[in-house]
Amino acid sequence: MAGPMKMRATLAGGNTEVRVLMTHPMTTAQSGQPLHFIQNVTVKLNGRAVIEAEVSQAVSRNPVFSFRLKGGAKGDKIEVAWLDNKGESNKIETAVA
Amino acid sequence: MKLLLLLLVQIFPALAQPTPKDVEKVMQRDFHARGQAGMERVVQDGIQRVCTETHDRPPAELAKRLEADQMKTVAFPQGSLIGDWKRGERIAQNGRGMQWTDAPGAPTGGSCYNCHQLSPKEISFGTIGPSLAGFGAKRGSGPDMQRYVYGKIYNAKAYSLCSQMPRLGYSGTLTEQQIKDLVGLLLDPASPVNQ
Amino acid sequence: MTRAFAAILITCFGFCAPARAQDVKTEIERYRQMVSEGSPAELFEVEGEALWKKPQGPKQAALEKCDLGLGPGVLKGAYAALPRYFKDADRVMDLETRLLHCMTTLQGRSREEATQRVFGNADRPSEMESLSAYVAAQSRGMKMAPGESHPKEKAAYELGRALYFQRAGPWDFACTSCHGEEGKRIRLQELPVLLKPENARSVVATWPAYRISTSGFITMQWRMNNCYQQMRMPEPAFGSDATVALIHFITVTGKGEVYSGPGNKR
Amino acid sequence: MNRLRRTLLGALAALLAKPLAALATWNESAFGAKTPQDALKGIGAANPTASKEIVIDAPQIAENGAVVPIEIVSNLPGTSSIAVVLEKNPFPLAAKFEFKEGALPYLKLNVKMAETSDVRVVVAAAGGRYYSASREIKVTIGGCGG
Repeated sequence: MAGPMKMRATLAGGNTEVRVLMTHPMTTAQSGQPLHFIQNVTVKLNGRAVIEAEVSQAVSRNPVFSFRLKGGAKGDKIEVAWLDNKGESNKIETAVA
Repeated sequence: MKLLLLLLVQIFPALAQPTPKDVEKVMQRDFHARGQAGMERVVQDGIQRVCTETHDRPPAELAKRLEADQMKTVAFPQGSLIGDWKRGERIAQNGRGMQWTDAPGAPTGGSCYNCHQLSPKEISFGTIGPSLAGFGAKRGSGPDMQRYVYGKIYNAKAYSLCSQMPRLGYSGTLTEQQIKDLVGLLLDPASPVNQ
Repeated sequence: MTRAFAAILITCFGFCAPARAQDVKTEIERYRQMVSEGSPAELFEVEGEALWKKPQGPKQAALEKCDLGLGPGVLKGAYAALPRYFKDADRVMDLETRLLHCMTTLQGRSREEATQRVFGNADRPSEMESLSAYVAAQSRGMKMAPGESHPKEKAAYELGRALYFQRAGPWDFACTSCHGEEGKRIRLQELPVLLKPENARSVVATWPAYRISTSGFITMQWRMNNCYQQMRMPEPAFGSDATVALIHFITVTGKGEVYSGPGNKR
Repeated sequence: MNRLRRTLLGALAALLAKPLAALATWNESAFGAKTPQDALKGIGAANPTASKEIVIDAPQIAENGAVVPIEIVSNLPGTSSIAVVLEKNPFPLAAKFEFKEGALPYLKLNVKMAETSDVRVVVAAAGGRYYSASREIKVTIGGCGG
């Protein structure tokens, strides 16, 4: 089972700042453990994809990402989802505060 | 008056400041042996006791006497004391050894960079001890200097009683050859310390 | 971090260019600042909350009724008032010691079982670590005010202070060997002098914490344990009077600071 | 429960379980590249133009290579993607972020660096042109080493 995620989305200077935390081992090929890392991250604003990312095992364990979205209003729905190389996934949704 | 004080201490032992002996007893109760770290390690020797009691500021006379005692523990090898600085650098970088997590008998390090600057190429160095960058270049590498460096690494307390530096030879942490290699690191003109 | 990766880092000495000490200090501070802006510590709080509410042990009870000093189940501000004297146990307890007490009393678990794995790792954090993250977080914004009035609280302070100066072991170390003089560091790590309120305050306000180098969560009991390991001493028992006394001494020295943790450590 | 219904429910459950998997792509050749040049080729950015409009904020020295924070802002008009290449890592390409309408070309992330190295940021801007900027980050060791 995928570990917890946490997200904060706040209005700052007319834009929306998003910070998201993910629980994931992000093991590398060099570690001697089975390769296990997040490959895709998607950010949606009110159901529409605004950021689509591909990442590698070089992203640190328990990934932390910050994004900025244009404008935004209190209550806007932000969703961040990840998918890893083993097909495991998780997502979190929050309203802009 | 003295009796009254003693009585008070008896009634309110909680308010008295524990002596090093009291603390040792607490540790004997609350600590346990693990791996190579046996319970004999919580028992203080005379120097540890004096340094604890005086918060590392022993009276000069006493310090001089005890330092002389410590000097007797240093076994200086014959001949040149300058070993291989390349091995010395690895020993200086290595911070392992003597812990309950370290396998007994595994090669131990000197933890030198934890507290000292040595090779100026290494930017991750500690400052608890003085910088030793350029040590040999400044002080030369003659027999007296070799002896001083060897002795200081073997038993730092022979030179400064309450020094924070471990007695790396006396405690069995480093071998004679390892200490020679460290002497090489500090004194060899080819060592990065002296570049 | 993996061993191979660590080995690569250790070989760095051969390649790292020299740099001025002041630049190094400034850049390391900047590094820490940037890392602390997004701390995975919060992930451990989420785990801790679930554990706090999970029925466990022979009594199949949750810890929700655990009295951390402000009454059964009161979490808000409880960490900021620890360590303190607890009448029911007739001793001073820090957070972890108290949690262990609740595991044995409320949940009916044996001390052996509950302390079998108090320090975890990144792959599997310990129950104690996640719970510490959760409970400590409920004191954010509150002033640290450990108990200081009970005679046993005073005695713990004095014992903690004495332990801080106690030199022993094959390397003759006391806490003061590393944490005794201001402005000193081990490698690049600056060492707070925990005898001084101005040094202890920020420490007390940020523990327990996420540890960057291991991606795990670390607690004050772990800090004491790991310091004694590095001091080449035998192991202090988890939740023992000696460890609680040291934690109490440090917390009292740093009292008054507003709690802002769980923080980030190297 | 009849068989048809069970099959349909099963298919639906599978669909719900992996909504991302169906859509996600991962550029295996670019991420599998072992040199920065091959990684750049893999994302179609073989010869990016140097640009001062890409701002990389990162410490010059990282206390721990396992977590190196990097903050990136692109001031290039029409920025549609930002890629991060860690030049001395065994697999240099660390991430590629695509920004669509509604997202600002800004990103902060933590990466692992095996050793002191240049960090190259490659931006796709208006007209599908690629630009880049780089910055050196030194990786050190900290603590007692024990």
